[in-house]
Amino acid sequence: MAELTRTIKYEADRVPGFGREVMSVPGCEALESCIQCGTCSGVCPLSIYMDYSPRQVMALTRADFKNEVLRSHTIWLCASCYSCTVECPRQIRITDIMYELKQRAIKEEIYPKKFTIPVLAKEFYKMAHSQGRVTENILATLMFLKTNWLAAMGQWKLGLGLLLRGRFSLKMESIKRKDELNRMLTTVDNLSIDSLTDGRSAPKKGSH
Amino acid sequence: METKKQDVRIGFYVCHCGHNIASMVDCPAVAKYAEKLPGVVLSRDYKYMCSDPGQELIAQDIREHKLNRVVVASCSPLLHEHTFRGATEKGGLNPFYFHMVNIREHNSWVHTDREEATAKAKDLTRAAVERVAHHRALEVKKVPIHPDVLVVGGGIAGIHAAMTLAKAGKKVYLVEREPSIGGHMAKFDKTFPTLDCAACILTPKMSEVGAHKNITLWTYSDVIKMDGYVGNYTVTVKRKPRYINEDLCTGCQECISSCVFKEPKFADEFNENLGKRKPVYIPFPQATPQVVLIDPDVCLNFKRGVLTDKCKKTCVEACGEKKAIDFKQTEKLEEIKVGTIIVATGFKTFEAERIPQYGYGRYPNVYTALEIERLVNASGPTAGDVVMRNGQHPKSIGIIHCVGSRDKKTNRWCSRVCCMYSMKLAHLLKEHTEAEIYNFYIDMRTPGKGYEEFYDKLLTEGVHFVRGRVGEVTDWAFTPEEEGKLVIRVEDTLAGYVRRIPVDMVVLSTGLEPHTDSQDVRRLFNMSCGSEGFFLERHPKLAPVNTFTDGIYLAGCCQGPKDIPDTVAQAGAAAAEAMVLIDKGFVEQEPNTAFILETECSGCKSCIPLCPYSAITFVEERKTATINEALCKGCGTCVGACPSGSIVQNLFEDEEIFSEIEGVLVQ
Amino acid sequence: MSNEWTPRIVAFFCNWCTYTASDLAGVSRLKYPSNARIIRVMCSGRIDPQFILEALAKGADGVLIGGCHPNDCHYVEGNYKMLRRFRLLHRMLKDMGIETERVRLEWISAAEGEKLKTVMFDMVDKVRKLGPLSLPGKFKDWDKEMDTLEHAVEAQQGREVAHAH
Amino acid sequence: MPTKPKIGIYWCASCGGCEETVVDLAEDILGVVEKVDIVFWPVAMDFKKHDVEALPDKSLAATLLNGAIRSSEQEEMAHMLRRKSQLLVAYGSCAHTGGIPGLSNQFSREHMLRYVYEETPTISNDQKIRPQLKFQEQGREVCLPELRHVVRALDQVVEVDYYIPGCPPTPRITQAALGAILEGKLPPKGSVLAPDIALCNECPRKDTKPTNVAFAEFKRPHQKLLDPALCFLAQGVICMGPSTRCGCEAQCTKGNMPCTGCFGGTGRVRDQGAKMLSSLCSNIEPRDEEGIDQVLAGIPDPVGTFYRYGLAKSLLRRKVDLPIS
Amino acid sequence: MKYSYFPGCSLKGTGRAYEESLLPVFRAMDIELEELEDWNCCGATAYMAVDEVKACVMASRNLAIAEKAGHKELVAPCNACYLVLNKTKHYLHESPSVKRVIDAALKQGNLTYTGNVPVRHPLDVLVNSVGLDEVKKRVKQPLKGLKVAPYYGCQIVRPYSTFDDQYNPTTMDRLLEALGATVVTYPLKTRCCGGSLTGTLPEPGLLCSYILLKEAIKRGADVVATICPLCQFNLDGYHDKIEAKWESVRIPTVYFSQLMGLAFGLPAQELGLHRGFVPMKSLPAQTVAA
Repeated sequence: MAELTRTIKYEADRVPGFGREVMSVPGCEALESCIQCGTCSGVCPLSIYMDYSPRQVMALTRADFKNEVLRSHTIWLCASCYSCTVECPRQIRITDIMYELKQRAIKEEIYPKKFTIPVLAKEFYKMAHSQGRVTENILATLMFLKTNWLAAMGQWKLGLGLLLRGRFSLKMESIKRKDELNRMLTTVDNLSIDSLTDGRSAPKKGSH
Repeated sequence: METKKQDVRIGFYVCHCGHNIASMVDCPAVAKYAEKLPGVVLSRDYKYMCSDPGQELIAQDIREHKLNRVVVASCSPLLHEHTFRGATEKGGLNPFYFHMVNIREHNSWVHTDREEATAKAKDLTRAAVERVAHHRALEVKKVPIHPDVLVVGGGIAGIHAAMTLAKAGKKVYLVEREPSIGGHMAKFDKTFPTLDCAACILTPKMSEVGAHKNITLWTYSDVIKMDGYVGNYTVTVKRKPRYINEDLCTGCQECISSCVFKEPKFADEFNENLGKRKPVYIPFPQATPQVVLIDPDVCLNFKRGVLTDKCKKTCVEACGEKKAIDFKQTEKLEEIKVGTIIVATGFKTFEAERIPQYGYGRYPNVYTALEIERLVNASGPTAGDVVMRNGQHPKSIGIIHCVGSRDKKTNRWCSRVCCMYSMKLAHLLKEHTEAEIYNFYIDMRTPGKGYEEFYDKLLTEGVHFVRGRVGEVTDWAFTPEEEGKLVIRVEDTLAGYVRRIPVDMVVLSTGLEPHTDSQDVRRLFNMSCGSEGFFLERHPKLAPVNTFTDGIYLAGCCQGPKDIPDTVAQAGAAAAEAMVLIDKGFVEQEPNTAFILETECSGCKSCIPLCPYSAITFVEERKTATINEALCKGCGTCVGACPSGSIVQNLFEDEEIFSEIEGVLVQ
Repeated sequence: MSNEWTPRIVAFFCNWCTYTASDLAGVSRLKYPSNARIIRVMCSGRIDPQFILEALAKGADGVLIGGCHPNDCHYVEGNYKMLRRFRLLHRMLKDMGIETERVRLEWISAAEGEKLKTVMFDMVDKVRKLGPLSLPGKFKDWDKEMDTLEHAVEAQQGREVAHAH
Repeated sequence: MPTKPKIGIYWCASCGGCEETVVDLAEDILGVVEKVDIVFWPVAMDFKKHDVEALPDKSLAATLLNGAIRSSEQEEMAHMLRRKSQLLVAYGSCAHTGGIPGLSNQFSREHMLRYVYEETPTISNDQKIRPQLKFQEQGREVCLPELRHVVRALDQVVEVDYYIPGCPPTPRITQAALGAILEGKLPPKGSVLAPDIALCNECPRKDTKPTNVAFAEFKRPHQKLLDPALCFLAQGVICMGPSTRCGCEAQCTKGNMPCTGCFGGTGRVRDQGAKMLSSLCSNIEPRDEEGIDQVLAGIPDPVGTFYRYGLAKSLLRRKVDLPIS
Repeated sequence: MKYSYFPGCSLKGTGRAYEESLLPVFRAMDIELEELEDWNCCGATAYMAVDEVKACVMASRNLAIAEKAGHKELVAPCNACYLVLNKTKHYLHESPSVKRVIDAALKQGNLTYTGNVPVRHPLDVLVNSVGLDEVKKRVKQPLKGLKVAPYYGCQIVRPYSTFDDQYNPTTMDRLLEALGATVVTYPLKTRCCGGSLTGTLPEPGLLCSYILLKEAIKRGADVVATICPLCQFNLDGYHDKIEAKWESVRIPTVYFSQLMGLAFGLPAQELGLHRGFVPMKSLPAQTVAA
């Protein structure tokens, strides 16, 4: 039997300013006007498995419950199908907020253990960086080895199937001018986007 | 009397308006600053200038300090100019020796830096002081009010306004676009929260209107033109042909029963197309006037609206001696003169198709609320039997609130009545079907006498309430019990679970929005619209039924969504406002008209084509232009365009404006 | 209030639409810069190009004109008259070396408090970027070239006076 | 026998047309001459500057000064004549409102010097020699007056008592003015000695102007065969008459030429050009911007059209972004 | 007509069949697709989760190269690429600051992106630019009697719905009808297929695919038509796992371009049809024969 856990929240559980911070990211401002109607959860095909519904994630974010949000499965279950974003009656760009939360979770290294998505994301990121292109099955293999090789075993059948059907590339795809791409990406690290954000002409992520 | 600029004696007053102004503008500093301005002999700051003592202060100072000009810096002139002109007059001065400075709406309320706001107040004060020195004594013009009233729209708002006026002995023209008055209310079954039957309370009023000697009722008619000004409007009404002579038709409906179409087979608008009617028809049993009409689009005697005379015309036989049927009838234009106008053109309901994920139009068993009103109505297409398009009776029903309300992608406003009518329908459907009923709401809004109690009642009637905006309505089943049903996917935000709820019937509580042609109506009557497209009242609190055009008033949902009690109250208010003018008999008009300096005018005629009211004419004998003061509305366009500066607009003379410009700029 | 230069803008608003819109902005407590000084006229049709030039000549850095939207003029078509004058005036100002952004015509209805706010922000922004126009100052500078002579003349006068004695 | 009042007539930046008018008084000039004593009139008589300087201040009853002020010498003369005269009269458009020379307020001094001394097609000046303020010649130093950056009307330099408008003023208003001066029957100081009504008042075409003019296009006089009797505006040709003082006996319109506005605006307007622009534009037919602009394309040079004589005295005075050094 | 062509990583790997069918079909339509020189990963979904701005930089490199290539439009067959490229264009337009970062980055590669290379999906190009009449002209073997469930996936219409309705798109429906096929009413047209989850959190991901396939079969479809390599992979690649978890929903999932190829009479194997896990046995005889 599961041991009981405290569910009440004290002020100390909050990380004051977290909500503001997220809502100040261009494109996420609209969260301020959320009326908790639940449309996002209502249309979300993945809400089936979520610990917190998207609506709750919005509420928790606004209320500064940083740890709860960044640890939630929800942000990783988001397959970014954008249903919530287009249906939200307050035109909150929920998908973009989910991205923002994912990025923070990865930065702060606080995501649910045994969750392979962040790993995939990182591997994807690395490979795209170094090769300029992504070779899916190599990526997948890498990921499974990094997480649990058992799962990788579970995948052998699929891999084989792909191989038989010529869909399994053994050679690593890559671009010619890797250095060029690399220079480009490293410039970004040197320029902080925020330092460039200027007052009212700030980036409006998909505000349309 | 004319005062030369050197001997003007100006009294200046700056109002704190409690903290409204004082909190952002340093009023004493402004008063101190004004003291030194040319012509100012007295300068005060005061807590509430518009209060009686405030006004008295002005009057007193005029007498004691021999003031001959007054400037008040406070709120918007649109709000209190009248008040202070009164005070000026009370002090024995011509009221137009007064000028007002707007340092609240245009300053303290919109700025955040006290120093800047104060500096701005000083500039505006200086400008007003310079300007007022040029003011002249003017006479207020009195315009007589034509005692007749036009009421546009025959819904409950129009009906009530018209009746109120008629009872008070005023002559009223009531113009309705549809063949019968009654509007949306006539379609309702019961009314919340009392659940008394809409027809039972509306029908008597309708027939009263039809019968009243003071009311000229023109249904199936549109207002197409309005000219003139407050007290003297000339209105043109187009009366569409109903191919029936209204005076001869007795409403016996013999023609209908004897129509060559034995069975009704054409979509019946009144029943939201759920029922059928014949080409010759009466919209609904209690229709007022009790006069049938013929639909030329489907009547065999016409082809695509054009008379062919191909039909046996059994209706004409049936009508017999009455000879009420007139296939040659054409549209008629009526011109009427009225002094005031009440606009009560109502609303339209949101088209549910605009939210495709709710499936209206794709799934037959998805209905709009208005359709349900007809479906549960004893005199409706099914005589009150709630049977779905698939012929079955629903065992479970989902009512979705806020369809086309509180949604930035469609209409951002709350339609105010949906929560209540949804619960009303829930109650009625329960009564009629014994089905399981779910209400899906974002927030339950029941602000009104007896409304919350009604909510209580529903909760105890076993109706389910799920707090959550429905994501989608689909017809694909995932579990066995969903097979063949409509599935509502929604987060039950209170239980904290996303749910899939299978139902037989879905009801969409569509919101209220302005008529598609509201913009034309607005132009027709020279009104303004809010961003949503509802007609704009002159002041949200203090002038809720007035418009920016004098003598034109608003009643009912054309001004914004509201329930029946509020509509009726507003209609009464509009009627009262109209009567104020009628019984007073005249309006005082701002003397801001323009006049020609006839000895200076060279007769170049440039101004003549500019006047939209043809107030300017050319006097052959004198070879100069002249302005008919009665027709001039004081826009000043001719003044701005006179190439030799020979036209003057009272209250807005060139010198007055120049000195204002200089005033705001030259420190 | 900081002492650094900030634009001075004279605004001519029609009574029925734009003036009312700014009242609405007030009632709705919208916040916008305090640079504009609003002068009320009954209709944008009343706005005489002389007013605009006078405002600039007397030290305005920008002039904002507000009227009802096309088709919505309370006086049927005063706003068109203004629009027509504005089109040519704009060209003329350009020929006279005045940036056209300094004189701006906006249709703002009685309901558009929000629009008024945005326009105010934008106008102040644009004019601030352009910098001061300050014609009164320019007029003074232009006339400086006459000082030299005037001094000379005064001197001479002085001499002559001396003579007389 | 009492001495006759002394009169001076002087010209600054002008074409000489104004002197012509005085001459055009023809035999009437004798009438004038026997009433007054012209002591200074460089065009006609051999008086020198020092002759006038020698006279005590205010010893001239009146001086008619024509021409705009655009050089240091003209400034100096203006000051001097102001001192010597009881009445200083700005005579003709240039003195009154800057006149044609005022149009050069659209250009910088450098621009004009370059054009006149270097770029004019008819000039050959390879060394690009420009007039010098001082230069030596046979051991003598010769000075030239300095050209100002800004062209000014007379009253922008010295105080003026009266104005006689026109390019040039007609003999009739000149005579009337002189008469008034001699008889001391003068209106308040600062007046323009011409009727304060617009030209249409005395234009023979007045009656042919319809009351419903709506301009669909503007044509310039050379683009169109002008109807000798019909109001020019009715023909779509810009005529400044409606915004211009009368008193010229409508000589231009009688000569089948539209008024170009030399008499200046009426006493009730601050900016003749702006007023004319306002009235013309208000009466344009189209309501949409493109349509409007299309019609206005017929006025390629608004400044030159509306401020032909009045730019120096207009509200803006001069192209505002021009240098002054 | 000539378009720049951005295959995206999948079309070189698991989605090979898509490219194999798309190119001949476009050839048949007389449209030239010129593959983008040295194109790189678009920066899609998984990448975005790590660094959105960098994702935009990767996308804009492709846009810049396309602009250099000088063809007026860029065709991207993968929904994810299509979305990211458009999203980037959107940011570039909406946000000066993002633009500045991207411009700075592009400069490092001596690249510039001045403005507008429209990014379009082949489906959009074929139906809205070329037109169905042109398609009909080329149909040799109409897909008579073939019942198809049109599956669009999510990222093609959302969030920047450019060429079709966000909830109920019909472009592919009309195309399939033009090919002579019967389109079944399929309410899940734009419901998510599970995207990258299938690989990372199998159950939720697979459930998404399972629902889609189950419903397609219920609606009587012989085949599901997709327009995105990831969707195709999810719907086609996991039948064993789905069967293990729930039930067998074996129905072939093919690319719309493959169906076009068949209708145009191109040989099945040259359209990569052999690469599918579930073969199109349910196809009417004459068409496979081709």
